[in-house]
Amino acid sequence: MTARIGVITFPGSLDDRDALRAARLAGAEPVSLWHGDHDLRGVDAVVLPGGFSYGDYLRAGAIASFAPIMAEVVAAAGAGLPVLGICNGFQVLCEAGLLPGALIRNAGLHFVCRDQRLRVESADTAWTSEYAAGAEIVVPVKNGEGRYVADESTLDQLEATGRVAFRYVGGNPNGALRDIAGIRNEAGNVVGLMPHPEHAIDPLTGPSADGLGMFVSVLKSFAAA
Amino acid sequence: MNDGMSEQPYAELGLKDDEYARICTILGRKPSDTELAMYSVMWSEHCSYKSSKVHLRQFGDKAPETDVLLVGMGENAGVVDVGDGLAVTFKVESHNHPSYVEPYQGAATGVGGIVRDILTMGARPIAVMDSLRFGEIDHPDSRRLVGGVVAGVGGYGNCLGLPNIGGEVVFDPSYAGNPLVNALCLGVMRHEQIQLARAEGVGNKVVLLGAKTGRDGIGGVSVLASATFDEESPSKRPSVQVGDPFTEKVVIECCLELFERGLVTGIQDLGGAGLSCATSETASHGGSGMLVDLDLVPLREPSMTPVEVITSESQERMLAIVRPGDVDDVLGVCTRWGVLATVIGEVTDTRRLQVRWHGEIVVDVPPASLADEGPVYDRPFARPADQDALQADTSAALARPKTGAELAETLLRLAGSPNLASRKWVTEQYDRYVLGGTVLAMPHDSGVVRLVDDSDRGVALSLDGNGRYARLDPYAGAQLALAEAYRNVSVSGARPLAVTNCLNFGSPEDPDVMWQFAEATRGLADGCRDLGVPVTGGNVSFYNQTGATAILPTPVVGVLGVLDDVNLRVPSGFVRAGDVVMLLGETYDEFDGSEWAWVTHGHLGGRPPLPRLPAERQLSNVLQTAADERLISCAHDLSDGGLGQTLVEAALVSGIGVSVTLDGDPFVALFSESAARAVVTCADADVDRLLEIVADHDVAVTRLGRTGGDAFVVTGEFALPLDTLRETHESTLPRHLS
Amino acid sequence: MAKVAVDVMLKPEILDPQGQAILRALPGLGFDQVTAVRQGKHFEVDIDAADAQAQVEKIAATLLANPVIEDFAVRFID
Amino acid sequence: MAKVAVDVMLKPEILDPQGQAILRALPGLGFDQVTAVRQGKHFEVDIDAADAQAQVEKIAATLLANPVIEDFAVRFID
Ligand SMILES: Nc1ncnc2c1ncn2[C@@H]1O[C@H](COP(=O)(O)OP(=O)(O)O)[C@@H](O)[C@H]1O
Ligand SMILES: [Mg+2]
Repeated sequence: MTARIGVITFPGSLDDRDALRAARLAGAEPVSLWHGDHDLRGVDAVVLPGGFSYGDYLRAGAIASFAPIMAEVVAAAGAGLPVLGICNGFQVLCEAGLLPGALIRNAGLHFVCRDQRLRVESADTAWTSEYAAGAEIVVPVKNGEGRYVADESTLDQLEATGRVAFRYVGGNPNGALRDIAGIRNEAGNVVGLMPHPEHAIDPLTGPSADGLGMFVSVLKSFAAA
Repeated sequence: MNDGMSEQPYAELGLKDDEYARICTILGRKPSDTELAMYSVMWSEHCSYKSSKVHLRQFGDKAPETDVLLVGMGENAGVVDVGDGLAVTFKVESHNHPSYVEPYQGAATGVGGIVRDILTMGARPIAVMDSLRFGEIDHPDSRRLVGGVVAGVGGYGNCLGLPNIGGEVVFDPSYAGNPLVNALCLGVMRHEQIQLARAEGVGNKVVLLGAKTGRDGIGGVSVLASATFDEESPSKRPSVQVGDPFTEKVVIECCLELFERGLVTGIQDLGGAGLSCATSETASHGGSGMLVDLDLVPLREPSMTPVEVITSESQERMLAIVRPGDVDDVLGVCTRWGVLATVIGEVTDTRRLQVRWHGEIVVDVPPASLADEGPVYDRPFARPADQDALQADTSAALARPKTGAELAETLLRLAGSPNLASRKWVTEQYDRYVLGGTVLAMPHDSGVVRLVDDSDRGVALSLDGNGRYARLDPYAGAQLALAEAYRNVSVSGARPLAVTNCLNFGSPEDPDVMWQFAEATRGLADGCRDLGVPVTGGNVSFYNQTGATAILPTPVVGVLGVLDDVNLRVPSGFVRAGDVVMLLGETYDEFDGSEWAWVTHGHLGGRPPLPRLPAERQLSNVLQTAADERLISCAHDLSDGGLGQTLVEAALVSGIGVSVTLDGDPFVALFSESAARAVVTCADADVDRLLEIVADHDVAVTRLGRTGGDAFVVTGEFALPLDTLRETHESTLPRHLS
Repeated sequence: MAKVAVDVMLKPEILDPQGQAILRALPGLGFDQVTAVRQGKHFEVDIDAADAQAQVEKIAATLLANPVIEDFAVRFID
Repeated sequence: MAKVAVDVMLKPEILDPQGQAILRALPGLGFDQVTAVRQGKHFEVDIDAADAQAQVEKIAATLLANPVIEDFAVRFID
């Protein structure tokens, strides 16, 4: 049976259709999920897509983290469901407390959209098993509030426990501490990152197809399970 | 009804004596205060096109035969058939004056406004572009204006989830007190999804969707964009409109769902003149009447007067016409999206637009008198007294670089000059990836997007203008802008189909400016006829002047082309070393109005390069055929800065150098701005077939050299390392604007 | 040295989308007695001048607030 | 009805590039006695509750500020 990957649409989500397309291209059945429902429709994995949920007013991801569906996401993540937060989705995961730290205004104060080199630091998560640890990939980054911050002890702990998932290489676009582009939870089922793997699934429309691996990874994790 | 027995303040509202008299004749009485306010905004230059109408007619009269136009000029935006049952709509519009007052919000609401125009046609907006002009880059106000405008364009477009796929940034002293902010939006729909702005069907309900109405931009269009902007008169300053892209995003999704489910019979966005415009236009075009109850309009501030409510330009609002039986479904869809929706009136058989306030009819007018029968002026125009002297002052006497070192120095200086330097500082602030359909965007010559997921069909778009050329000869200048956009679309491999334009000029009350306008429109209309691409819509912005000094006349032209298969798109940068580099088209000694004359001598005089429209068509045919046959690996048009700049840009895209050998005068070869030229690269194996195509179309071709290495080499003249070029090219904007 | 706070708010007649978004979110979080929210900026300025208040007023008017759409208030913290 | 102000500031240990940018711009405008600027958010909340202060404290802690990176202060305006 085809695995089902759900993508949540919040009001103001923008890259939801892109995430659905990436899931489909990877071989999954894409499923649209609605912020206002208390229902994950039995999907095998959930993506919180990029965008400006609620306009990113107040703080990026803050209002969305209280959406009805987030209660379900939090519970399911605790039970091991693979959850991926991309950009705004990463911000929502941090605001919801599923991942530590926060994402704040870029150090350069501008929105930055560029093709970004990343190093895969953790290849043993539900979303990164397709990559070799240390592999470099090129994926678009585009955000105005993408600077990852956390207090020193949290950062040290992330490093010590191998929970930095992706790091910027060849230039840090937003001043993120320790060049952190993405992190994971301890179990490895929850991953959040600022860059956009769903925009790197076809060299025709993106800088590479390097991002598809994240969606393929999660499919393989079901097969293995 | 208050029929105003006392003198009415029509002059303060911008109405002339005879215009006021006409209103009285139409109504058979004096207008009420509310009616007067409505006529004042609807008959303003901005809304009525009263000074430009007689000239704009040529776009229709001279339009080339075409069967691709599904909706022509006159609607919110034209609709073009691109095949496979798909249609696109696109339009460019100005938000110049508001952007000077509040750069961020002015630019942001400019994007918001044009996006609603596209949505109104029934289309899903899928991309935006922006054409920007400012004073000198080192002007003390530039950082505020450029920074604010770029952040505003990005802030709104990014939050709306529309990729920004191209545009322009130009610096010239004439725009210092009058920046130009022109925004374009592209939308896609299936043929059967076209919506029209009509109120039809007696008893149908009028539903206002989106943001609450506040005191934003009251009198904005009539006052701000329809008179010379004068910093000294703050009383003329209307309150600024603040954009709410989040609300616009949910309004878009909500409207698209309403269209999809067939729940609206007509729709119109609220832009300039707010409800005055939306109600009168839909009623007029539907040949019906309408009764609107202003008390039902949701307000941000309860104390608003009827005049304020009906002229407010609050953003993010749409007016939908809905069958009574569908009202509940419409409100349900709106609730799901969190969009406020209110029935505020209904379609009637009176053929009158009637507005009720506190139970009293305060407006009772024929809708067409507001929407379509405003005043029309054939304003006097005359060739400016200094035009001959300007044209006589050619660039012939300017000192030219002679040695290889001087040529290299000139090339470097141009590559780092404000108008030719890398736009990355700007374009990095725009999301070009969202929606996943962007095939080409900056730094390529045109933006290319795939239209829908299940088809490889795409469109290419370019937006170009050159105020200096237009100053020297507005007729030729408009054609050169058209030709450049046409060429940019062609180098990507697309077939040019249709045109939009934004005409930015000074005061129409100045005969010199009016002459520029008349010549530019004539040139553009003739050019579109000759290139076989119809104008589908556009926008006019007058009164762009500070005191008596007008901006350079600036027609900005957008050309849209279609690619049957986006996989065949041709990028503007070199893609591999070892390709043969060829120049298509003929080079003449044409330097008047050039970037070289401006950057190295501060000179503007003479006559611009000759528009060579037949040659543009042939060049375009060569490029399309070569793209279809997958012969060329890269194609880049030649425009500002000439061949030198084109090779620099093509090389820097992916850091592949180039070596060329130039025949004749290397200065002319490198820096002339002759039109109808492009550089292409191809593999050795494809050269013969390419030459055949070129010969078939009677286009001149010159073999220049090869790609490769890490420098820009001109045999016998100079070798410039790409690193040096990149540093020079990319540091200019950040240095001045960060 | 003085520490001066500057609060910059959109003028009352200007749309405040951020405040609106917060207001709409509150009932869902169980706060239903809030009738209005407006969001502005808060600056804290350390300044070493005898006429600190006057200087900060000027800074607020030139740089921190855009008088076309915003009002500001200046207040000593200590 | 009470009007309550909430000021939200980044914690002192978090870099505030907005404040830094303002600080850097000031000398050029002739203000050279400013030694530090920090930028935060200012909210004005109208609330119809007997325990207005307590409610707003809760709103600030739940929604207006993110405790991971921000501190807040609540104060009655009238
Ligand atoms: N304001 C802008 N917004 C978006 N893209 C822009 C803007 N200005 C320039 N660009 C993009 O930067 C690239 C270089 O611009 P330019 O040199 O003006 O192009 P050209 O000379 O080919 O018209 C193009 O891809 C253009 O679309
Ligand atoms: Mg070009």
